[in-house]
Amino acid sequence: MTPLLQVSDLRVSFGRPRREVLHGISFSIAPGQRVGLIGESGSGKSVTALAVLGLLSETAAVTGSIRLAVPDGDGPTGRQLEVTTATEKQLAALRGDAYSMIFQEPMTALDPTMKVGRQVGELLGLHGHRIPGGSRSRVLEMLREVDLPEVGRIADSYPHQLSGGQRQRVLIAMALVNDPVLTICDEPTTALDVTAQAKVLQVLDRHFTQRSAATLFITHDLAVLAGVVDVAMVMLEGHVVEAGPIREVLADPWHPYTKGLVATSRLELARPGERLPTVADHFDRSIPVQGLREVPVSWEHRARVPGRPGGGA
Amino acid sequence: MPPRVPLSVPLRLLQRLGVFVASVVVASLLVFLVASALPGNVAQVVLGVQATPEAVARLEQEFGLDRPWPVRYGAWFAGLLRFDLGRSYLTGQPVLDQVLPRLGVTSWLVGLAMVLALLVAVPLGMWAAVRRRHADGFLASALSQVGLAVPSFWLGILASLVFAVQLGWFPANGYVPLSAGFGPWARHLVLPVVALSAVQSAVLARYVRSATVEVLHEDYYRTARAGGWRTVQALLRHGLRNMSLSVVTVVGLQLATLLAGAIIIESVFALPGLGRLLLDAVAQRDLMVVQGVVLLLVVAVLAINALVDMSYALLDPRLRIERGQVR
Amino acid sequence: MSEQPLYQVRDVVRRYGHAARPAVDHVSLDLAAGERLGIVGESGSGKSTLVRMMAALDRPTAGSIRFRDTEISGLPERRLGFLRASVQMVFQDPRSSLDPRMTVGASITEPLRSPLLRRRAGVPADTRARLEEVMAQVGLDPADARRFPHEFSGGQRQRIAIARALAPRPQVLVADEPVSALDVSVRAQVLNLLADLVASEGLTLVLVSHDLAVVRHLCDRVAVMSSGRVVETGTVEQVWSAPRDAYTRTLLAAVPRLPLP
Amino acid sequence: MKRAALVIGLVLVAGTVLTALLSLAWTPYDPLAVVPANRLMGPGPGHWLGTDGYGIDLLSRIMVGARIAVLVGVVAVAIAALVGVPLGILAGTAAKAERWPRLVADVVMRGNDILYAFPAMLLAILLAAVLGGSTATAMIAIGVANIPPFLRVARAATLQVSVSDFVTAARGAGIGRFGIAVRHVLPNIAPVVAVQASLAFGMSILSEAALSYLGLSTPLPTPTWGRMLNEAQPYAWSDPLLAVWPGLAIGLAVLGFNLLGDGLRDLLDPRLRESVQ
Repeated sequence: MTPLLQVSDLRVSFGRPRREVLHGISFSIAPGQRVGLIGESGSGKSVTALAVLGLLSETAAVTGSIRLAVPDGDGPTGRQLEVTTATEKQLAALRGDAYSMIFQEPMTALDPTMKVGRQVGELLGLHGHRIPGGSRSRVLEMLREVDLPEVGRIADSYPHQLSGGQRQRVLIAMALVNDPVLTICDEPTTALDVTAQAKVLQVLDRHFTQRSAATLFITHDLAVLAGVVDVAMVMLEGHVVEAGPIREVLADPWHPYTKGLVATSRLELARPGERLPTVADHFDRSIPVQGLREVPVSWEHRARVPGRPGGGA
Repeated sequence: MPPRVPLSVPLRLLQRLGVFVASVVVASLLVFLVASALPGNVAQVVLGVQATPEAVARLEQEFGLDRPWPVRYGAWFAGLLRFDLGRSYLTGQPVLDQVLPRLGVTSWLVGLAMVLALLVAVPLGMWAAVRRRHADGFLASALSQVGLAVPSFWLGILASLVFAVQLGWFPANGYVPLSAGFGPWARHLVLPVVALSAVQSAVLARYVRSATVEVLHEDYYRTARAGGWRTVQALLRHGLRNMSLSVVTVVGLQLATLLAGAIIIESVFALPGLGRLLLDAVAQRDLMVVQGVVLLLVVAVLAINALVDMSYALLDPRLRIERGQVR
Repeated sequence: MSEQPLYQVRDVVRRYGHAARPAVDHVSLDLAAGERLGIVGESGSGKSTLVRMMAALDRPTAGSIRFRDTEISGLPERRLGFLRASVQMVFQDPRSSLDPRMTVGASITEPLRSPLLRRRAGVPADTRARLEEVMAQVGLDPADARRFPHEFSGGQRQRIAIARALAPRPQVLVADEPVSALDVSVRAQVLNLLADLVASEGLTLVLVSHDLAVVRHLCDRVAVMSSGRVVETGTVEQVWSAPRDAYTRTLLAAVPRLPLP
Repeated sequence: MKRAALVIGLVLVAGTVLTALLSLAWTPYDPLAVVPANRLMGPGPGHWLGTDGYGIDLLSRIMVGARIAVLVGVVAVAIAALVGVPLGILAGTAAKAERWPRLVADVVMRGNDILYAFPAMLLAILLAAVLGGSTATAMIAIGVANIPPFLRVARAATLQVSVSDFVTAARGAGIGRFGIAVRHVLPNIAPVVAVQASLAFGMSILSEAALSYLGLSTPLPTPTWGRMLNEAQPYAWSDPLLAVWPGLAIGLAVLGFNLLGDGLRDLLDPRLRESVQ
């Protein structure tokens, strides 16, 4: 099957003199596949996310190739769009429709002067989807789908009247309202409290499962990733240093950085008073990072992590 | 969701109205103190150094200038409440009688210049922001940068040099009221309005540009683009209303400088407006006229700014709620 | 805790402006010298406001906070020297808690040079020697004292902030979410550092966190806060293994954990 | 491109200031000496920019005009900054306080809003009506009229700094309000104040030119750029260049200060710097 997203040798650099922040990464995402991207701040994971939908600022120089499959109303067409050379018009037609994105900061990501219901609804009209029963009913349905209470009142609220967790769920509703085949989630829960985070993760997981939708899920928190994705890439200083099924990565990390990350994420395993395991125990930062040249272009679509509801596509 | 107490819009408007009234009182006191209470004898200033003591005494008597300043201020302010700006020390004529016929000229000049400036500045500033990394956007920025550095009266002089003196398209000076016909009226106003608005458009265009650049960096703009709006669509749909808040503030604040500019442009084009009246009064040391006209202009600016603030309550939903969590 | 506690917090309320409900709502707790207390809750639970009031960086609307038997809630700034010398705070985000235009050395020694703390018994007088000492203690090169915060990584900046808190030899360290703004990869290092310092300096610790696993590691006792109130207190092990309050259980369940190996 | 603007700005500003300084020691001709035989000479080798209606060398007059422009600018910006910045810091630090400090801050800001309604032109007209036009009137009027933007900028920057944890940390370290204002707030708002000063300097040159055009500033016989424009108007038909030179001088000087201010802002704006990362 044609992958939805095919990235090869992607390099991004900024500034003058040029400073490369992404050093040639390659991966692909198949329909229904859930791919995680983990890394610390400055590792290049957000740059990757923005590059995929062509949302990097004009100052970024992008080389390599990013191909998005172009579906029509009925499904795949076999056509692909090269993002690095596409026009704004071509990209805009895919964004928010077949491909959508959720960002980290819910407090500022909504237009403060527009009621949230309208912000969700205008994306329906934008991509020309005719909704039986009108867009208002679809908006309310969508808000219900992300587990918001009193959807009528929320739809008529301005963003500042909602809590952070509620705003993030509105943003998720916006991202999912056109039933995308792939959603890029860039640290969608980092700014949220743990209970709001749990809710958001539950909503996302349910949606991906019900719709057999794919995701590229970006986070710095290994524990969050473990519950959401099938396969994962570990990024470090603009390189992918490890990739594979999430269970295998967690059970048997190969790269020293990943080993450290897994060890330090199991805070609750250390006995109180005992020294906590750190990344530095496993990984020496002074050694130059070597990236994987090629992440397996077709990851085996593996069975899901045990204990999670639903089945794969 | 934490419960919030919505503050009624009328209450907010009333509060702003109170601030406006207080501001007018303070401003009038300020004007009065500078014009009439600075050390020195008002009658002496008005009549000049050669005036005989008898003449000075007569003037003081006639206008009650021998009273202490708080009393004089009280009398003046009481008059203001009845739309009485006082009487000229020189002619004894009510100041208002001199103001009224000139109000139209200045109002047209300032109003039209502001409208023209907005019509030029908003598209120019947005263009300069969106295309800021391209040659044309840079050119638009450079243009407003140059416009900002040019004195409006110099532009007026050059414009009358070229379009009035050399080409003869428009009259170089003078004014005809609108009642004398639209054509002549407009022909007399074209050059002054253009000269006055040119600098103003440059100022506004720069604000619009930076407000637009700010929107381009906002998360909600990125959200809109990720939702499938194209650059310009996202800007118009989600940026314009957010920008309008800061731009409207600037328009209010710029009004004061626009009035100052109008005074000088009236002088360049010999328009019989308030500026002309003011400068003539300064030349003749007619303090009551100066005091009255200055206060009139200041109150106009304060009033417009009060209206701008009140319009916020309608433009920005965050202000309709008391102490929302948004900064 | 048979002795008089170090801190006595009684019925403290903090209300901001016309907010519908107080940020801190009738909270009472004791803290004994040498005790390590964790305060757990989500944003808006009032946990930060509470510790800021304990550090006299905010004032209660009502109620009493006594430190060593002195009521601190009504004291003017100039009479708080005894508290400032004894209680020091580490903030969440070292990008914000260090002045970008001040050298690291100047930031760390700021408490030593302040008019309130200078020449107070127990506060080190030799500024330079103390600077080198605390920088070494937190694992920084004293030669870096002349550099500026932006030249350091997030983890290093938090070490600088910890060094500043240690400088006046305080008895109590208040740490408000000290690792939640840091990358996961350096969190454990900073937590280990805090644990070592608390042990070696015999500090009394107040640690604020949203993650009970973090608190469990550094504290003996924990208070769980929600909507401005303390909903559960107890020893860490007891709350960790058998939470009584429904909210505590929700909170514990909500923190994602890696599947066991 | 941004650097280029900054460099051009610096060059123009340096040019203006150096010309003003040079005019104290040397001008090609006496800027006041009327030489009827030389009136209205066009630009040429003897008089680079030509002469005016009195036969006075224009270049010399423009050089002396630069002196007045710079002098008024320096004094006006100093007045505006010395009043506006401390009040702005006060209003900014007290804005989040309760009870009376908050009240003081509110009063300061209301007063500032009122002052916004008094442009330099109106203040100068008021002062000139009472005291007569002079360089001092212009300096005071322009200085006072420029207080509000300084106050506003300083307050906004202070507000931003005061919510930083490092200010709270300083309190926790036992530093008082005044110490915090001097040690933490001032250094952190200095860059925005510098930017504002540069822009205000440009504005004050424009205002001075307008005032002296109207005869409300430096009295005769000292040449100023504004007065030169006024004197050039009767010759607009026959000798338009007379009106071009002083206008160019004003334009270039103001452009210089504006470019310098913008360049500084771009250089100092942390968001522009960090957007690369």
